[in-house]
Amino acid sequence: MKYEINSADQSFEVDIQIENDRLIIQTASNKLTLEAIQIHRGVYSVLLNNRSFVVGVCAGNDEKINVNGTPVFVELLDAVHLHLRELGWESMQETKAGLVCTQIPGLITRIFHKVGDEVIEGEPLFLMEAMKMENEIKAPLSGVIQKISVQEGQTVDKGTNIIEIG
Amino acid sequence: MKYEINSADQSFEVDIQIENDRLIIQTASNKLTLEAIQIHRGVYSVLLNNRSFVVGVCAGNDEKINVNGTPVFVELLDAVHLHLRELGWESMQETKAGLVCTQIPGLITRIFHKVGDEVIEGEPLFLMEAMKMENEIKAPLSGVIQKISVQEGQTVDKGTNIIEIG
Amino acid sequence: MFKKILVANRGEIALRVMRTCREMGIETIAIFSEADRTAPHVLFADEAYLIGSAPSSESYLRYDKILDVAKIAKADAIHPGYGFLSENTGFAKQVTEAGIVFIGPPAEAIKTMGDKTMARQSMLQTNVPVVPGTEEPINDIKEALQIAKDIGFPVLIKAAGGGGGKGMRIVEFAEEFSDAVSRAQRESQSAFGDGRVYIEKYLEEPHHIEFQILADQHGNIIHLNERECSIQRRYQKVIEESPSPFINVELREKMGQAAVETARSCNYFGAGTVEFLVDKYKNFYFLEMNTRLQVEHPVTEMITGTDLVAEQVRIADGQVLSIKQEEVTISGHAVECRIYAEDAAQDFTPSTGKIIMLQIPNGTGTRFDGAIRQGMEITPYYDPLLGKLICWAKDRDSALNRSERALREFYIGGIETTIQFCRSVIRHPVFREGPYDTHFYNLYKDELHAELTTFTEEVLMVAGGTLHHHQNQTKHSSQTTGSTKPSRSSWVTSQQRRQDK
Amino acid sequence: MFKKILVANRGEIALRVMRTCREMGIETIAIFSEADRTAPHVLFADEAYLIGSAPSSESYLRYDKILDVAKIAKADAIHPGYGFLSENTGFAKQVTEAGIVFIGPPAEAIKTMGDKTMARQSMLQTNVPVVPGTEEPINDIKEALQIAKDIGFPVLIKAAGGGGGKGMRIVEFAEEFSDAVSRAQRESQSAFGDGRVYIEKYLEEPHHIEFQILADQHGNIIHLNERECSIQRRYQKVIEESPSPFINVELREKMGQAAVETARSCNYFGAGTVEFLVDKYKNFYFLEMNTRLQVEHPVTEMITGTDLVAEQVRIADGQVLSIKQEEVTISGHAVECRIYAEDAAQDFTPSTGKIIMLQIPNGTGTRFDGAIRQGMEITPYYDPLLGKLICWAKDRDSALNRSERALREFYIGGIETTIQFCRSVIRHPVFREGPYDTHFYNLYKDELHAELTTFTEEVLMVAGGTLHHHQNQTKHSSQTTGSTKPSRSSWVTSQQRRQDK
Repeated sequence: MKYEINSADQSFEVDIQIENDRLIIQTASNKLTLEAIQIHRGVYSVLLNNRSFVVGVCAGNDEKINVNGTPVFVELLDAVHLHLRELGWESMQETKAGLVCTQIPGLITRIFHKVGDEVIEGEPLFLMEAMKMENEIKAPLSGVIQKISVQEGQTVDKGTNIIEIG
Repeated sequence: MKYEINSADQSFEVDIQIENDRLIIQTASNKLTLEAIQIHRGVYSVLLNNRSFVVGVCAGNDEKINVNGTPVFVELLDAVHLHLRELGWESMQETKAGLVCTQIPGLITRIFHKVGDEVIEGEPLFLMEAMKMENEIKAPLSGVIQKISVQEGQTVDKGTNIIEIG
Repeated sequence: MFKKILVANRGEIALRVMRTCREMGIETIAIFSEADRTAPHVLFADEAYLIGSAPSSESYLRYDKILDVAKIAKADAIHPGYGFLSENTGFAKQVTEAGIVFIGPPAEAIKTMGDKTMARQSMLQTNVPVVPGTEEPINDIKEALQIAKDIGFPVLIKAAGGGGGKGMRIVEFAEEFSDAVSRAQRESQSAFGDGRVYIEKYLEEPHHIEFQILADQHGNIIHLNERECSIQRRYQKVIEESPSPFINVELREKMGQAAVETARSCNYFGAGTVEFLVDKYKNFYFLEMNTRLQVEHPVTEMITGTDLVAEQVRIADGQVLSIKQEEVTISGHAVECRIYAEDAAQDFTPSTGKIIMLQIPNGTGTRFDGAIRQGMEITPYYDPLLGKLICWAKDRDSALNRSERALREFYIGGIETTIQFCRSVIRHPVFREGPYDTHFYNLYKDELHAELTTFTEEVLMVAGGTLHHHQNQTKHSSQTTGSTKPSRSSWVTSQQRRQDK
Repeated sequence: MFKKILVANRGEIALRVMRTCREMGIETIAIFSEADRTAPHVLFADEAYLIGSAPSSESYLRYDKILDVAKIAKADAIHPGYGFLSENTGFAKQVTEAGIVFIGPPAEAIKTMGDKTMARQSMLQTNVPVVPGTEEPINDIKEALQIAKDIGFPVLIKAAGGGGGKGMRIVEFAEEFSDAVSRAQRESQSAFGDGRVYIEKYLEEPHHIEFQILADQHGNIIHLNERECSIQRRYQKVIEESPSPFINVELREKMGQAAVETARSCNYFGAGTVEFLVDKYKNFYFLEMNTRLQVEHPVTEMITGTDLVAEQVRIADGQVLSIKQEEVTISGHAVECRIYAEDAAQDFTPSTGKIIMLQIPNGTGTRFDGAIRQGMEITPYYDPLLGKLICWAKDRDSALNRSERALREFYIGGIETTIQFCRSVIRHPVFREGPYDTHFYNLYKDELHAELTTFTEEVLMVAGGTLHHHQNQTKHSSQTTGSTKPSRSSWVTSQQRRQDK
């Protein structure tokens, strides 16, 4: 089956065949054998043409793969996703990038804006205290604030929606 | 509820009351509070009157408790078991002690006896090779060999019945 | 000698102190918050007492409760570790008044040296050179701005009540000054319960070099050489080493004497650290004195063969120092990498979650002072330091090779850590070369982070292939894992990440 | 320097060797059997190749397959570790003939010294004293019995083809002799693929003391002091230390020279160990020379600051020794405890199973050379050594205190280990005192084991209470654990255990 493997500015087209714990990966220039044996939930011992790796696939974040301790960002697009992308679905999703949510639990100590404010990319949006540190969260893109879902002084969980920029 | 805690030559009568993760243990001379929080399957962080312990309860062998890394043999008899013991059930079980089984998997390299042989306690019964070592297994008690369940050269799993002495 | 010591701390330093206590035959008492019931320091200790809820202000900073425990548990002495109450004069006094030994300097020395502005004032009476700056904490913001202008921007705003980069700000322009001061005050208040901050001249191309000292209660004071601490991000140390690749024998001698003089000036006893800034012409200035054990103390232990915690305990017990200045030598080279639960690629955002897999490096010359365990939850309540990897070898090059090997071997799955960031620093040619200064991180930030986000084709095939295999497996056995959530569109997150940069 | 090294071994020693290779910038190649697909040495290596099924004879001893891998993977050199093929002349020769460097002594030296009887014959030509015994492997059992009678019982039967106590028997009476010989031959055949055994005089109150030597290919030979290895059970070392508490400076000098002379007599190069027996009058006798790295090499590394594997690699590369004899010093004291998967209370029966929880000690002066991981299965196929805990400190007393602290901190749940047994030895007053001999274990066996089976009321309450809590919990949530087997009568096992004693 055909896939596209993407990371930062690199992209490869590959063909993957599965035989039990083995994958045969055909790239433009190379044929690779990958054997992945689970050693712990979500952690694999991988041999790629006899090269040895320990690879962790995180629970909530499948695109961030831990290879020998290094976090590697990778996306794996199958035929369906590739087709959706051709139909322009990707650009539709881009507006969603204006939704700022928390990466860790913490206390919202200050919010610098109100709904309707115009913000430029990189401008501070709010302050959050976590692990004894004050973290300044910046705008991921320029736009107008559509929604603010929390108040100053509120304790929030990981993944809470805070501000939406439209 | 009343229990008897036994180990080697020691024996205590205790009364145990449970309140969630806490046990109140009343001994003849003392009232103890034990709090046990599971930190891993079968492994507990225990505070006994503020004394701190890491305690492991083995899967297949509940009487062998690992306390701060030390294997502790203990038996805990509740009212039912105490009553059964009074009825003489314990002595009935003793005949079963003549059944010799393997503690680890390995290769039976030699059997010194045949059915009907008389053996004395401590006399070698058979040789087993495991982890590159030759292990000599001795008779747990004196008696006549009733049954031999394996042959020389046979590979056996842990817990296999080898010889029964009657 | 003491029979029982209460360690008024948590995390790796609590474990570090308890290890030495146990080796000395002294029983250890842990205190813990509700969030730390099964934390490693609780599991290690002989006794453990709950003292309050998760926030430090309700537990690890509550010295009334800690003193109560000390009395109930019949502790002979209290070791404060670093952070929390370690530089709190009030605590030290109350401990002593309760008839319990405080394992640290006399309260008077903490007061003088623990307070950065008083320390500066005190040092101006000695021959030890001091960095230009305010001598009082900032009260009037306008007056402070004038002083800052007189010194000349850039200036540093620093917390009077604590160290470790918390509450610290560098200000380049006058218009940013007042906002920076108020933020530093808030952060300092939250970290140390003391919102006072002061201003200092920002030296160019400075090296942060500190000296470990030991002083007994009989007037003997020695230094145990320097630690080079110039690799910092967010004004917080990440990698330290000893000896420093920047200074030479003569400078070591001069600075060591200055460190001893500093300690003598405040009638110090116990372990302490005198921090200096050294400019590119090898002029050095007194920066501050930390009247406690430092995070990075192990590099000194490795090259001198001493156990600094054991020395602290012996000094507190009234014993004479076990070594003389002339017996202190430098054997080999040691490097410490701090492993934080932080996402280096996301500007060191703290990372919380469960450690799903843990592999700690080991072998010759490889030490890890930490407090983590597989299956453990990293909570957002405390400092994100998971532990420190300290590697020793015969020379600097071998120690760096060993650090790189050990960092590669280190595997913490489930949360983000600074392991890879430390590797990038150690592989960097300028760091390898040696005499780097405190600007290292800002100068080479982009290169360091590029290494964290650029991968070979081989690594990408491994990542992509394993992801595919994993998705395939979980698809086929959906009842075994609880996380078979419907395949979330893979590229949304990926997009978001790109825009976060 | 080599670009790639194949490590022809498994377990802790494979990991130990690979760590140093990686620090030297050399790529590592692992080989593995079907039982070891996810073993730590496979996970650590840069490359890993399957070479056969679980039994060693089908994998780790198959040197044809290992050579094939070396060629395919383009290895420049092969490190054999200890055990397996490390003292196999045929393997060393074939490696060299294939144009690959064998990291070990020349085949001729392995042949002379690796074979215990040839070694004895060869040493009779030197000034080094030798223990009386047979000079040829036993062929004729009657003739051998006569020799044994001439030497005088008790005698030792030892394997000619390997060490580590395998195939070794002590025979006290003439009537037990022939049976003991045949059992030793079988065990030796199974362990080393070589069934030859020989006889040796059994010295009274002997100390087993060995010297580490290093020799380059340019005729330089040095020794790195002794290791005291008298704590043995089943003729196998359990705890080793350096320096020895028994010998003094003069004896060290004399024995060190004898060790160097031994190495010179067979044109040795590489790392090697010359083993001696020292009687209570401090007479010493050559016992054997091990032409490879020893299990207990780390204690030497700790007190001398050398990396013996790095030295092996440099020597194999043709380099000159990096240190001279006069630069070799003794700094502090080091103790090694071997952690075996064995049930000490059941006469050291090997223990297999899954490691359900693992906590490896760490901190100042604490090193663990092992190859284990939480969740890993310990199989019955290989040596039960899980790893070695090595503790260093300034003096012997501190090193023992540190060992005791670290052993207490060590937690391996799910299998039986020798952790507690090592603790009992280290706490024993005779061991603490110092000059113990090889009879230590047999003399104090009962005391050591009593400590393993006698518990305080507090510990019994903890054990009983937690057991109760656990049973209660699993009863209430039977679907979460798979092991809610009907409560097996608690006292049957307990009975059996008592009768097993």
